[in-house]
Amino acid sequence: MRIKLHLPKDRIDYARQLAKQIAAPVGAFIDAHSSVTVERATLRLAGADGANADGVPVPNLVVDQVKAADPALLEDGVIIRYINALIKTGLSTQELNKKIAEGFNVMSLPLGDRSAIEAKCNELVAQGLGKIKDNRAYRDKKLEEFHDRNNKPLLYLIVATGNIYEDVKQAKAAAKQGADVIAVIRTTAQSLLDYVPYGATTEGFGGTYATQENFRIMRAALDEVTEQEKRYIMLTNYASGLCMPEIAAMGALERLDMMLNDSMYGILFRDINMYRTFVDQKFSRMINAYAGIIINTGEDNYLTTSDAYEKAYTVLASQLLNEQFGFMAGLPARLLGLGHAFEMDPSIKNGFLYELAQAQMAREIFPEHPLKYMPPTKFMSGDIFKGLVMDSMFNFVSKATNQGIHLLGMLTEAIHTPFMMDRYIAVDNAKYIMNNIEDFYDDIEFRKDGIIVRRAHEVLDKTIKFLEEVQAIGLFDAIERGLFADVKRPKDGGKGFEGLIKKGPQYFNPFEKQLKQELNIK
Amino acid sequence: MRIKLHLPKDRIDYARQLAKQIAAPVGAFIDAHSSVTVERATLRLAGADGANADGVPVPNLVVDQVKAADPALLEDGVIIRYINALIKTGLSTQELNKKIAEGFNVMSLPLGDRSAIEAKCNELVAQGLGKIKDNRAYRDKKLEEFHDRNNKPLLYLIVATGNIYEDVKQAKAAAKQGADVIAVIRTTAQSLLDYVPYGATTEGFGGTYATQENFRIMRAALDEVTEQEKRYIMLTNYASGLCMPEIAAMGALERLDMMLNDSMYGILFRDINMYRTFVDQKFSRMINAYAGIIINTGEDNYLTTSDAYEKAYTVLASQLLNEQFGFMAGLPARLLGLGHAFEMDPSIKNGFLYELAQAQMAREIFPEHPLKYMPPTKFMSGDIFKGLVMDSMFNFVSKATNQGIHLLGMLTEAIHTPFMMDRYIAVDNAKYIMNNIEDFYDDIEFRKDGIIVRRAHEVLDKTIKFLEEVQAIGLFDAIERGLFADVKRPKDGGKGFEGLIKKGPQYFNPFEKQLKQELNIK
Amino acid sequence: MKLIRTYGDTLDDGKVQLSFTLPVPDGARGREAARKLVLAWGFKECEVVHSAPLSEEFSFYVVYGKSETAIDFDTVEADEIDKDASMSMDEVNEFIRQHIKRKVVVVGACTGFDAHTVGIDAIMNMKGYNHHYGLERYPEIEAYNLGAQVPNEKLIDFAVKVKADAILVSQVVTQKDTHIHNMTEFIELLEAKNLRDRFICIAGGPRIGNKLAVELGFDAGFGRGTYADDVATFIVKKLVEKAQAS
Amino acid sequence: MKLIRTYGDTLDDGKVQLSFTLPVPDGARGREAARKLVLAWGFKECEVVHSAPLSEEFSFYVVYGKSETAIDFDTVEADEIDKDASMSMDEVNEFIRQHIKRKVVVVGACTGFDAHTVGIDAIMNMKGYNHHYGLERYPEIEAYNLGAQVPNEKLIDFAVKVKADAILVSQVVTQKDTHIHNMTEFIELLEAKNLRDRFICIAGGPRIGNKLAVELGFDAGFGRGTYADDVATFIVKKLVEKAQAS
Ligand code: B12
Ligand code: B12
Ligand SMILES: Cc1ncc(COP(=O)(O)O)c(C=O)c1O
Ligand SMILES: Cc1ncc(COP(=O)(O)O)c(C=O)c1O
Repeated sequence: MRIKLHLPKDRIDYARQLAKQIAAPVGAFIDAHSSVTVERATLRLAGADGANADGVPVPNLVVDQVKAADPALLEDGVIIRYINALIKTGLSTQELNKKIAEGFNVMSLPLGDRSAIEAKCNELVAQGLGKIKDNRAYRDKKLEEFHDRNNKPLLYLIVATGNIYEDVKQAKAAAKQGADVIAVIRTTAQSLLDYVPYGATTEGFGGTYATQENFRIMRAALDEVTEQEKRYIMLTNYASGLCMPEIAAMGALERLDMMLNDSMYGILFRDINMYRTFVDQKFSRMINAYAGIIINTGEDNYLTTSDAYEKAYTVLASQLLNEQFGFMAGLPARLLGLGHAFEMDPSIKNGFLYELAQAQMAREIFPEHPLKYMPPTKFMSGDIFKGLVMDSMFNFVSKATNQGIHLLGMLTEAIHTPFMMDRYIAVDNAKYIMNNIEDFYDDIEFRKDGIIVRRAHEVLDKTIKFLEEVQAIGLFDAIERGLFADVKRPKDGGKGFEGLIKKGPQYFNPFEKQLKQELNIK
Repeated sequence: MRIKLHLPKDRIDYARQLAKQIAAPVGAFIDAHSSVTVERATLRLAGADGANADGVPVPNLVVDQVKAADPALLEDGVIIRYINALIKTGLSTQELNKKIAEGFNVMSLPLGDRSAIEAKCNELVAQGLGKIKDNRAYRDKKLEEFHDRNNKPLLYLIVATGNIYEDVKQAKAAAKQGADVIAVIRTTAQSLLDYVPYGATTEGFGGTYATQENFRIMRAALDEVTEQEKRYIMLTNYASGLCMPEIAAMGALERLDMMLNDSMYGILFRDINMYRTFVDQKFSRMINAYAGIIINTGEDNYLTTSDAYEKAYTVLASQLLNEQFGFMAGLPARLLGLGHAFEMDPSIKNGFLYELAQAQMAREIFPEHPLKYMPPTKFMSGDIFKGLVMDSMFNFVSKATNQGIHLLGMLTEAIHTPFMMDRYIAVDNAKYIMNNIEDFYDDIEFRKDGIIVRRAHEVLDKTIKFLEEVQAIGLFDAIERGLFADVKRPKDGGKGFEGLIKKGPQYFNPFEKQLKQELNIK
Repeated sequence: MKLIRTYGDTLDDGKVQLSFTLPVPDGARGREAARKLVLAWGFKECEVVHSAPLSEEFSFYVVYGKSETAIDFDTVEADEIDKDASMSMDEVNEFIRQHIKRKVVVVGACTGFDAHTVGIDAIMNMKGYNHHYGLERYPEIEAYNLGAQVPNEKLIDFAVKVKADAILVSQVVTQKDTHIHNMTEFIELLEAKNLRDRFICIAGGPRIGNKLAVELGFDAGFGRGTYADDVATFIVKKLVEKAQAS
Repeated sequence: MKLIRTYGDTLDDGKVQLSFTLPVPDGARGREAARKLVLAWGFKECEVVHSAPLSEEFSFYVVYGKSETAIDFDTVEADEIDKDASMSMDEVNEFIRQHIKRKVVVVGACTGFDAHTVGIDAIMNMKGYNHHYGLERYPEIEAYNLGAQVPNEKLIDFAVKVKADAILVSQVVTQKDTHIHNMTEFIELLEAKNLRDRFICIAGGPRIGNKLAVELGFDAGFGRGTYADDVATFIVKKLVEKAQAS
């Protein structure tokens, strides 16, 4: 990394320290809680899968059965009941899943011998986490084998047809055109479902359902292209919304490589309860960390609703918080794909310089992180020609500041989800520019007292001020008072609050335990 | 100007010195010669205009009459015969023009009293040059009045419908969209006509005939927009080809503001005789200088036929020669719009850095010159989207190196002469980028030993080597041996050689004399 | 009668730029297919200036066509609520005071699963958009913005509760025609409850045209570049019209 | 039968992007005119996603349309000389040695007022283009490149003089159909002199299609991306074909 902005190291350290202090009390709260989706994610890791005739997934059925028997039982964790049923029925997980889907109630069996359950559970932990470890090893092997074949930054393209089979066609074409990362955009509003749909799906609006089967189908398709193109093609989805940890688990099992995952996005932009979100994000991140999955945080969202110039500091503040929550969940810097976005009003004089300043600032403050840079969206219009040029400036800034993950802008951003040709045009644009300015990053310097340097210093200062304010009142209260993204979220309001679980003294979750141990979480 | 490349001043001085040494002997040749078009230009300045029924212009008729009477008489200059006829017939220039067009032969009158002729001629000199001076004053007044309203660099757009009235529509629209300069592209092959067509024209291929009436029509249209937009809109045409000085004269009379005009373009790219070209270019430049017209030299042409990376030094060499020939004709630096072009193969790694290096180099070597920067043309293809992005990079480099005159690239460059919408897209692209990187030039620096800096040094070195070679053998021989643009031009080959005139001891041309005097030419 | 055609650089030259994808491999046959298709649309000439493979089965084309098709501009009627005629915020308030003489109640939401609130906020929130204040800032208007992902049912119930004069429905996502389904359901629900006449119903969003909205049973539709002034003007004028009609 | 339609992101969704200028002021009526025009071309749906003024009298539109028009891909025949079948330089020379047994003479020029020599140079000069040597480098071919702005008359005279087997005509400028006039004149001149059958006549240039060239009386036309190999292959095969026919 080249230092160009001369940001004072002590100020950066101080900002980081503030973020750590803000996150700490939240961490204590998290450790005392679980949630319905954390329990379901645990079940999934253990092998619970399938759905009943109404489409209610087996993990939901199990949690609902426990809750129906006695809500207080949730505090012990739900996995114990599933393991108990496995032992008592002598069935395989698959057989048991089928039986549950057909109506069998795990609570109909009395709880058996604790040590037998623990032993069985350890077996499943070894199996579940073993599979994830294998996935990770496979990915590492392929990355090693096709080392140096990916673009720098990684070119990230979305598919969003709503139909997994159509998505596959688009994704393969995109990968062949040069994409390194394919993100299957999720259907509108899936984030608010408190379950994960089951099976292959062909009906979605503005995106495709995130289901384990869909993950599998796309993974297989991309593995095919990986071999053809001799370039490991990464797959991305959303460990976000009310089922954050479950999707993380599914992604870990199906070898996804990246996940959209943010510690506060759900609270601020989806009105999901804050306690629930903080609990869920930690478990989901532990899974991601273990699976070697890079998370992509959602700072770009701050800028779609507020001004990118005025509110640049909210991005940096959020990055610092996401980093701390990431560290707390065992994610190393190299899996922290912190987000930011090129969303400045294109009519601003010197807007390019400010974008350059902010992107370079992120680069210098997060030197090892595979920063994820989002393209212009808000100021894209029906003028596709203007839009294409804006995208070219975005491509420029990204390469010129050595970003890690580059989400390609679409000239039709304001019109429709991408057509196949839109993606081609986008890749072509990026490849041309990035090759054409290959060593620009190393070749240019910023004037010491110039606009770019001053802008970065200013944003850092504002961020520190903001974090000081948050630190003073505490994160929960800060969110409640609307300090983030101009929205106020009451502590006990929002979706999914009822799914929060206070862990009891007997809380049983060997998956969590094992993850913490292997990830070296205190 | 900001120094970023640290080019050694003594090397730059040396290169300039070489160019001066190369130009000097050519200057001596020039001063001993005139040409049929120099004579016709002189006639035009004196008021000769109109054409006969076959479309042969009056200035051509007069020169032909003298030549037909006795070719040896040309060495005395032709203007003397026109003035003689004026005096003898007692007609006004207009009346005489009409008479000549109808068949009257100026040689039918015996040469009268020399001193009367001189007096009459001085009267016409005062009138002709006076008109030009007035034009210049008018332009200066408007530039002053609408000072600060033009773009920086000036945005230069072409119109090329072939029909002057259609051109006017396009030009007005272009000016309203933001153009500062309108160039009316000349019809294919006009450069090889040894006369200038007369009157308003509506039929041209790939461009519109350069005629004095067309100049007048367009000038009036642009003056209208100038007032509406409160931005002085400049008009450009081609003082180039076999009628170089005549078009300069017409442009000076009709208040054009820029002229494509190169000391060697005609030789190399149009196979016009070298002696003729050197003689013509000087007289045309004296007129341009007097009229305050910025010349645009044609270095971009070197790169449409040879490689922009390999042959970058030919551009610098030509700029230095054009500069010297310009100085010799009384053009100050601020009227020397030396050309260069963004023509690097877009697939070259770091191509952008090389373009930046070369453009910045031109800026630093020619600090006061309104450099004219040409857009990508050769590597434009039917892929208009890719082309638009290439144009955006061109716009970037131009603003980032503070160029003077920016010829807008068209996304349809490889397809057709510009549509009205193509121009709109081009202006929009340039305005967005140039505003967005407004102070980039001042804000960034290049790494001392970086790719950009090294590239500029390398090009300067190669240029010097090349100029040394040319200087050693002399310019005429160098051209004959194919040192420039890979084409060999025999000294007495090429078009228009027969129109070269060796001045006799009695050579009479008070226009030339007056121009030299006012322009302070030795 | 004023016949107009597309224009490249000469009147009636009919030039048009097109780009599209075909589900065939790139190559000479693909380019010829592209040309044939463009001619099938009635273009008189067609030049395929670029083609490129998008994958083994798909290819991309850039084409310039020449069309002789003309339409009579004199018969073209704007399919947009005339925004030039919009009153300013102050004029609207004055109009209400003069002609309606009570507060006008407006309820709005982004309905269905649509979570794009920026558009409806631009119309309703205090702050407004592009220096045009939103309806909340109008002293004579009582505005309720229910936000994102509001079910049609809930929106209607709320409108009934606050005795709304007008309901604003925002729809941004149009993939798979979800906006049409949502808007249709909204009107059908109103009709089922016999409430359609109680409200002025207005739809809006970047892909919503007036014609479409009216076809689906709304009183008007507003597309991109709409400001609160435009909507307010429409509402108050329509209210007076309705009052006069009844 | 394989019916194909344009493709956006789903088979047969028929999506097409268009942009064009209309000679009317920008505004709601202009946008509606644009929509009507696109529908008049047979598109089923049309969204005007952008409009902008180009001047007071002209306006610019970006449009997405949806077309149901299909063509049968199985009936589409490529309108291009098949370059895949082209022999390499060595193969061509070998072919000449085997089948023609004398040097083949080729004359080329950029005709009329056209001065774009880069294209014909790419085909003829030693150096060639994109790592494909030009005809001058072929030992079995005698190539004469007359350069720019050569009158048709002069080109033909020269071809007669050197007993050319093939004449190559390059045409780059197409404005006002000047290439068509030039090419037509060339063939008419040959016919007037009763020389048409003496030569293989080939036209080329970025906007020249095979179909067009053949229609105008040439033996073939070559567009962008042509190499000397392609032209040489065509010439030598055609020569053998002509020899056999006579
Ligand atoms: C910002 C944004 C988001 C934000 C929304 C934040 C928020 N709180 O609103 C976030 C990031 C959350 C988001 C998410 C998604 N988005 Co989004 N988003 C955009 C974006 C970039 C800008 C929209 C915007 O804010 N425009 C600015 C406002 C002011 O303009 P407007 O909405 O047109 O409103 C004006 C007029 O239309 C009118 N108007 C609007 N509503 C109304 C109502 C009435 C009554 C009236 C009178 C007028 C009116 O007045 C307004 C002011 O002039 C667009 C792309 C773009 N550049 O347009 C994509 C876009 C709209 N999103 C899209 C999609 C697909 C999604 C997702 C579904 C993707 C996914 N699967 O995750 C999600 C899901 C959201 C959901 N559940 O609906 C697509 C829609 C494609 C389509 N045509 O169907 C777009 C076009 C991007 C794309 N090309 O794919 N998005
Ligand atoms: C370089 C260039 C010039 C150079 C030419 C230098 C030279 N010595 O050739 C200069 C600067 C002199 C020039 C001038 C003009 N140009 Co010019 N020029 C171009 C440019 C940028 C590139 C052309 C080129 O070299 N292409 C590369 C070669 C290798 O490709 P190619 O020609 O297509 O050739 C290939 C094939 O087509 C084929 N081929 C070509 N000929 C033949 C012949 C045969 C027999 C065969 C088998 C194959 C074949 O094989 C070649 C190799 O694959 C184009 C824009 C563009 N990017 O295409 C404009 C362009 C061609 N020019 C144009 C115009 C209008 C002009 C002028 C008339 C402008 C003016 N009024 O001053 C002048 C006048 C020239 C004249 N009298 O003809 C227009 C033509 C518009 C039209 N469709 O009518 C273009 C498209 C630019 C534009 N958008 O306005 N030009
Ligand atoms: C972290 C995160 N999660 C999810 C989403 C997608 O939206 P939704 O909540 O509708 O799935 C985004 C979009 O930017 C995001 O950044
Ligand atoms: C100096 C000069 N003259 C003239 C021209 C135009 O070409 P023609 O010679 O055909 O007028 C150019 C084109 O680039 C040029 O640079």
